[in-house]
Amino acid sequence: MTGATAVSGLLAAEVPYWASSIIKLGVVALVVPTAALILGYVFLMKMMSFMQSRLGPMEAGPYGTLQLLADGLKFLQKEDIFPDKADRTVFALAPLVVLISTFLIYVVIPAGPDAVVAQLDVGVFYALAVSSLSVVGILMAGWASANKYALMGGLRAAGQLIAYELPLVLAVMGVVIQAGTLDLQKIVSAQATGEIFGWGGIGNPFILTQFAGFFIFLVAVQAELTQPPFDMPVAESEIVGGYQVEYTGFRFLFFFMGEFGTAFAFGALASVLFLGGWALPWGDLGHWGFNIAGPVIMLVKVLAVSALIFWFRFTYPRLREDQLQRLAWKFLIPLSLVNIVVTGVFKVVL
Amino acid sequence: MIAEHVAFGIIAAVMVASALRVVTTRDIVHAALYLVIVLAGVAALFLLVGAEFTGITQVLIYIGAVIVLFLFGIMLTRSDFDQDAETDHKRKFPAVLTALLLLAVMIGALVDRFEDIELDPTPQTTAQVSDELFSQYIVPFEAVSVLLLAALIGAIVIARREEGG
Amino acid sequence: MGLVASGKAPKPLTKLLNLSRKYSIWMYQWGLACCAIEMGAVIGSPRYDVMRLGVIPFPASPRQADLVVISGTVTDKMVPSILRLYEQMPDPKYVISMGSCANCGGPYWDSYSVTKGIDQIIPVDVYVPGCPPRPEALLEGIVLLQERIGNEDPAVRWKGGPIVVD
Amino acid sequence: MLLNEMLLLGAVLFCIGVYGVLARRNGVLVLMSIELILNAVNINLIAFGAFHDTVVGQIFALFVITVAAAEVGIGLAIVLLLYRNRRSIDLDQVDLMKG
Amino acid sequence: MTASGTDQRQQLAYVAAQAADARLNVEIETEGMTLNIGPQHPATHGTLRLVARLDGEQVVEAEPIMGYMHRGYEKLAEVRTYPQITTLINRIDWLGSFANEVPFILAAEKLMEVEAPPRAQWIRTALFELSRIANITLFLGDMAVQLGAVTPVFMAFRDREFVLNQIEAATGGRFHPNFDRIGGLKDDLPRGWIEDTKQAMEKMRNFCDEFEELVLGNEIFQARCRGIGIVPPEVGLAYGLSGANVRASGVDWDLRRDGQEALAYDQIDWRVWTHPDGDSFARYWVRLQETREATHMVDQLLDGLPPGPIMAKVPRIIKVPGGEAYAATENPLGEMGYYIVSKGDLVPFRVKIRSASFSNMSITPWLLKGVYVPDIITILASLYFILGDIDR
Amino acid sequence: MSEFLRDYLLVALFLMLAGALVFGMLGLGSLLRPSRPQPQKYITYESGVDPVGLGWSQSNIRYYVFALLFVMFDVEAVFIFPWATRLEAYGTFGLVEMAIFIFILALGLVYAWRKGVLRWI
Amino acid sequence: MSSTETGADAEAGAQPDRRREDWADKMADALGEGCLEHHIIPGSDLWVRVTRDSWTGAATAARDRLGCAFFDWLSAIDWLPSPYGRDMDAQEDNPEPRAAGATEQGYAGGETRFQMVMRLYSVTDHLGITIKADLPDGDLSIDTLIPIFAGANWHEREAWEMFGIRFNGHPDLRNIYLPGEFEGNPLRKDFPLLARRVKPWPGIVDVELFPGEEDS
Amino acid sequence: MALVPGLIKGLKVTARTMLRTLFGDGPPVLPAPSKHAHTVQYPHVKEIPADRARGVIALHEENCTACMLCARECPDWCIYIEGHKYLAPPRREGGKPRQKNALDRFDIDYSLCMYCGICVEVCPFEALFWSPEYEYSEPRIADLLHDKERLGEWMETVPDFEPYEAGSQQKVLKVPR
Ligand code: SF4
Ligand code: SF4
Ligand code: SF4
Repeated sequence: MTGATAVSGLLAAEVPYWASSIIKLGVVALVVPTAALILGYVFLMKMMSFMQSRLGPMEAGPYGTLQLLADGLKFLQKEDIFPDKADRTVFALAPLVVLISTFLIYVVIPAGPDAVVAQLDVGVFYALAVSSLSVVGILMAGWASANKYALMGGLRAAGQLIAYELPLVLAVMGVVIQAGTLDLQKIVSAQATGEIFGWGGIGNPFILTQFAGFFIFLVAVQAELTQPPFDMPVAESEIVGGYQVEYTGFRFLFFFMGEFGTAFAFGALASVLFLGGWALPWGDLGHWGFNIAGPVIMLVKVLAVSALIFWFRFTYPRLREDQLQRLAWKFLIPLSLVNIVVTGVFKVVL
Repeated sequence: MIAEHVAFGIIAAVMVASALRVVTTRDIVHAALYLVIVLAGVAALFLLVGAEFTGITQVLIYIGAVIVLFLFGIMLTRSDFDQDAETDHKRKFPAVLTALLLLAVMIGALVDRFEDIELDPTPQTTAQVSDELFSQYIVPFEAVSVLLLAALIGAIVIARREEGG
Repeated sequence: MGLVASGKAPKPLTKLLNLSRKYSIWMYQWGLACCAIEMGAVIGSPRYDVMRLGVIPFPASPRQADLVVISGTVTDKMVPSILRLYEQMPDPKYVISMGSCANCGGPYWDSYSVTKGIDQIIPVDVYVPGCPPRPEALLEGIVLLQERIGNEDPAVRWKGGPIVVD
Repeated sequence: MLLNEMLLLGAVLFCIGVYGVLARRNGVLVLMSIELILNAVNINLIAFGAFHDTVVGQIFALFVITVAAAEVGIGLAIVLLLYRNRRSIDLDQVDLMKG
Repeated sequence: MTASGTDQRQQLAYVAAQAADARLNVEIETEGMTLNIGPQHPATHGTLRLVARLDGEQVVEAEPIMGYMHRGYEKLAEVRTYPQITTLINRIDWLGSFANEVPFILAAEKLMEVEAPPRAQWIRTALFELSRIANITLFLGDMAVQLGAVTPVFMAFRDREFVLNQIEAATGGRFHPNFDRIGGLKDDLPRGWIEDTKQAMEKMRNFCDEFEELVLGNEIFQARCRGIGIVPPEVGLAYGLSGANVRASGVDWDLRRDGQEALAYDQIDWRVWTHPDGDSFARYWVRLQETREATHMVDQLLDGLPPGPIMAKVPRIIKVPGGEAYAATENPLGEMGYYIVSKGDLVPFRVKIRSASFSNMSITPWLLKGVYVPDIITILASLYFILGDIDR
Repeated sequence: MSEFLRDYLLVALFLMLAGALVFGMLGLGSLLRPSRPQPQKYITYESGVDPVGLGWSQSNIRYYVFALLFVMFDVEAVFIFPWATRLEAYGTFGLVEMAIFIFILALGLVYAWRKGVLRWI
Repeated sequence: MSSTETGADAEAGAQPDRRREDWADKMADALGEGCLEHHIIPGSDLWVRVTRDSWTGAATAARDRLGCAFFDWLSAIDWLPSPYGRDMDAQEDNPEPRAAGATEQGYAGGETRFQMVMRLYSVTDHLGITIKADLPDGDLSIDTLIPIFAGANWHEREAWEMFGIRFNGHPDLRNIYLPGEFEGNPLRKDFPLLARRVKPWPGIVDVELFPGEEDS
Repeated sequence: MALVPGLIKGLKVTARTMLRTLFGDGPPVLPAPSKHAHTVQYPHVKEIPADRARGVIALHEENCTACMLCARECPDWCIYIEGHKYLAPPRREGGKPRQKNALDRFDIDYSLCMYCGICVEVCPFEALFWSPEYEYSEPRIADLLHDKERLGEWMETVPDFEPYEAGSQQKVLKVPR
């Protein structure tokens, strides 16, 4: 709707379209790497270390907070290697495709009544569609490296991503039925103002009524992100890092950023769809104050969801390829189909 | 309106160039990737004329799924990373001729007929699409499911046969 | 191209670059013999936890590694692989030779199948003595390496020689 | 946009697709060319839909996309089958197609 | 070393590498896809190389290529005196180092017809079990990490440190103690050691419990391991599998109980664990139980430690009388034995080292036929080998 | 330009942003990073030995079958989305329509299941 | 042999070892002429020497008649006294390398330079047996044991590499440890360790007599 | 797959470890810095290894008679000793001058040493001792050859021998200072 006024609400002044666009671009250009940094630091470095009763980075900056910055700067200085046999163009573009996929998801994620880049009518649908772009990037990387491990990893990754794309899409359907819209902002407000069987004390965060959906979504996200227990595409003990095997320096870091950026984006998507997004069930949703409080609320929720994702990651061994597909096709997809029908019935009957 | 025309021009140019590369490049993977560009261009065009839902569908189905299918197909049928098999017929002249003739005919038929009609890019919402689909086109809709089922079974049968053999 | 390689980079920039390399050393996880287990302890044992120092043992492929610790006996059969591993790592790259075996052949100095010292094949930046070196000894080696990285001259390093401290 | 611009673009894509179908002898590439053709058709559908200000264009495009997906699925399965049996997806060598 | 010198040597080594690879590749060039796993591969604990011919993700044929860690122990033993050999063989199975010395010393004692005093025997046995714990703990973590779980291996390393501390406090070496002597031990235990060791054993028992929850009970872990890599008992024995690998196939055989070597095992109360399944899970399970059993054994050994000297009377310069002797013990990896041929010299005439992993691994080509790529890892990890123990 | 298109213009801008980030970073890196060609550096990494047996096995048809299943269901999902937004309006009739649709496609899943193509091995 | 041993072995230590003698008899029975000699150390071990031709027969007999299902190991011994003096620490070569005939063999005798040794074990009786066979000097070959014990495969490859002994019928007799271009058989006594001969022994510079033998 | 119980237990274990690392067994108070991890933060805090740890060999030069025993028994041949004989003044008035050895060079090559301790054990004059020090990495391999001054410096770090566990009949020796 009012993409142009996104920031104006915040500043309580009319901001021209081009200015708001630039601000948004700037914000997101910062948010994606920052999100990757935060997740990487908080979870990959610190939470993992704590779970293993150690400390994680301590030397670079206080408590190692600058570790990932150092990593980034270090990777900038690494030599850029194209293997002889690699398909150079495709090899170079693959990380770009993955990164594009990540960036595009952020376009629709709302963090406040006006703090959204573009409020699309088909929000969820769009988010799911662009998130599926990364498959192409991964297949490109796997193919262009001209390396067996990479190709195997690429194929595995693609097979896995598409297998779990479906549960992801279908799990969202329950929310869409309940909210009756694809627009993420409306989904947020539907949750804030909703009622559970006539009781609206805490609104209706869909995690309560759509628990099956949330569960499927979470599992699917775990797989989409190729996190353990679904990390066969990058299994180092089997295929030494899979499609990333030939990537050096910053190109590698782009995959890394893509992975964690997407993790953050999916965490945000999950909190918008199931946890009520930026809103609180009390208070005036249109109030501009939510433009400031919203991002904070979102951040807390996203971190909670990511904590869950990474908790699984550090606890479980990985499944085998066939078990993974079996889980998707024989359990998650039927379950989500049933969930759709049941939700539909409730929606129509109630 | 100007901006839209410019956007259209850019998209169209990129699309045509990519489409040409699709049919001329010797590397199949490259062809598939050029196809991605064409498909993305199509999606952009859809958005440009306000067909939002179809545009996104184009991305989801074509780029996210069909292309993956293509890439799988390619990777499963190429035995080597740097093998360069012949992809084209030896003599392409008849093909060029046919295509050009067809183009001439169509241009002749279309250009004058719809001159200077400005398209109205009012967005058509998903709800509209849905309402139309579930009222007027309910029978084709159900037919689609049967079609998909048939395709599924057909493909599985074919794939299975091959596995046994 | 090659602002740093040509040596024209301003001093503060090189300092910053050195700092980042110092605190971000991705270590290829690969062990050879007994010493590898002590290296494993350095990586894996919470008591030592090398990640604290910014030495991150993630990469499974040499393409993303900065440091390789040659930890253990190097046999003649292994030499080609080690050489290739080293060459496949992108510059700038560092090598720590850990344990008597890698330093000099160690207990197998007279064996018919053991290479007498990894420095015959690749340039080594730090030698850690011991058989096996205690994990702390390796940590000390890493700290020493970090110190030297912090003070090195990238322009020289970019050409591939061992660390030169100015 | 002008309607005829859209239609022209569709026509060009269509012809490129036709050329691909005729000139290529690699099974997968032929399928890709068919995709081009179908997309050209979709462009026309959408353009006319916008012209008449109706969503029917979109609905037909959706159906076409569906059919295209099914077609690719089956087509590629056949190509794979060919490959399995003959170690090649060169359509010239497929006697089967020549009758 | 000058840079140009390095470059030259690099050139030479490079040429040699090319030649070696070319030769090897001719040897194993096959149709279909050939996958190299190792020698630089995180899955192979170092430097085993596995060449697997694949059909899709299925293994048609897999062959381990060894020798990347071959250090020529048997030859070196022919030019080293007995004390020098004792310290050298620490490094065969580098995780269970003290356990390497024991069978060698026992074989030499057999030839010299001396016997260590009881206190020495008991301490030997206790240290033997400590090395077993130190060794298998790492296996428990490592197999989990091979299957993709990162956390267990850290816990394994964490708790293993307690055991290593004790080994170091007693022998002076974390890995390579060189503590056993013909006729006894190098030194007695330092004061307070027994108390600390018992605490460490308590921690290890905690560790075992934690692992039963974290790894063994995990459904994903079970799904990955159950039914994978089944070794039938007859096949296992014919391939020379020993230790937990055959006990997991239901063979009730443990050299600690059934062997004839003079150690204190018959004076304490313990049991041999077996599992009927013979798959990867069974092997893991048996090893976990053995670790816990070992902690109990150490406790008992320390409680019953007899007073007395720790060294029998042996000459200062050791010359072993002529003869042949074979002594084997149940090492963490399986049966490890030394066959010593002596001619009465300062150095043995021939030492044949029977190492467990060598035989344990020889079953892999048989076992890997027809499995899927991810299962290669499970099977290799569950067979548990140490490169030094294979290649020697 | 309409609001609608402006939103999508933003999408396009983001696309470029990603590109700018990638190329910017790589450009910056090229100022800093060394380049030191060595003969073995560009050989494909394969566990430290020469790559052997170039043939990539083509037999892994299972990937394809799963991809195919995915495409079919993805198309299905596309049709469910508009329906889901408007279910309230359609009521029971819409519910039945969709139930049939899902049921028919589920038949496909069942067929695949029964035929054993969902078994990886 | 040791007081801590249990049961049958401890008793057997004092008197002739019935069980091992029984085993030796069974082997002799099964192989007939092929069984040359045996040697028993009561309570400790049993050696049986067979002819080269009965090598596989001995393995089969041990497996089937004695119940030795466990293949322990297989190797060889080179009985040639090292031509490098007492050991390789010696700085000069042995002035007169002794003739092959002058070598002294170990338990259960032997005549030739190379002797095969194999050890089998019974996991039910908990007894082991060491079987030896001599290889004629001119023809270092013997039948493979793979059909009987599949595990012999690698052991035989090792023996081939280390001693140069050929195993008839072995499917895949290649180097197992050393790189392909390696020359020589390291475990033969006449294989020199070059590093030891090149590096001067640091203990050679004698500045003082041994402690305790101090001259006044 | 029978889901759930095992998976949940696993989660419990990791969560417990994390909490314990952060807060020890006490209440969860933030900020909870590094106190409860098992980590010893090496360059800042240094653990003292066990007294018997074999870190580096120290030479008590006064005791060494250059008898070469250690150099001979060393399996790695990594001890290099040179000495010369000289006549020391007689111990008692009017006695004959005694022949003694002076130590010119005593080097241990730590890049080769396998830390077996044989030299320490065989030395009949108690001139060699183990010190648990371990921090002597070098960027140049030649610097790993410690000469007798450097070896002598290590003497300060040699700990006293520990008493033995009850039931032992060993005698506790003394370190010469
Ligand atoms: S230096 Fe010692 S501990 Fe290290 S690998 Fe060599 S023998 Fe093993
Ligand atoms: S510790 Fe062993 S290797 Fe080192 S100098 Fe002493 S005797 Fe030689
Ligand atoms: S250190 Fe001891 S053994 Fe070595 S030369 Fe000196 S006195 Fe002799």
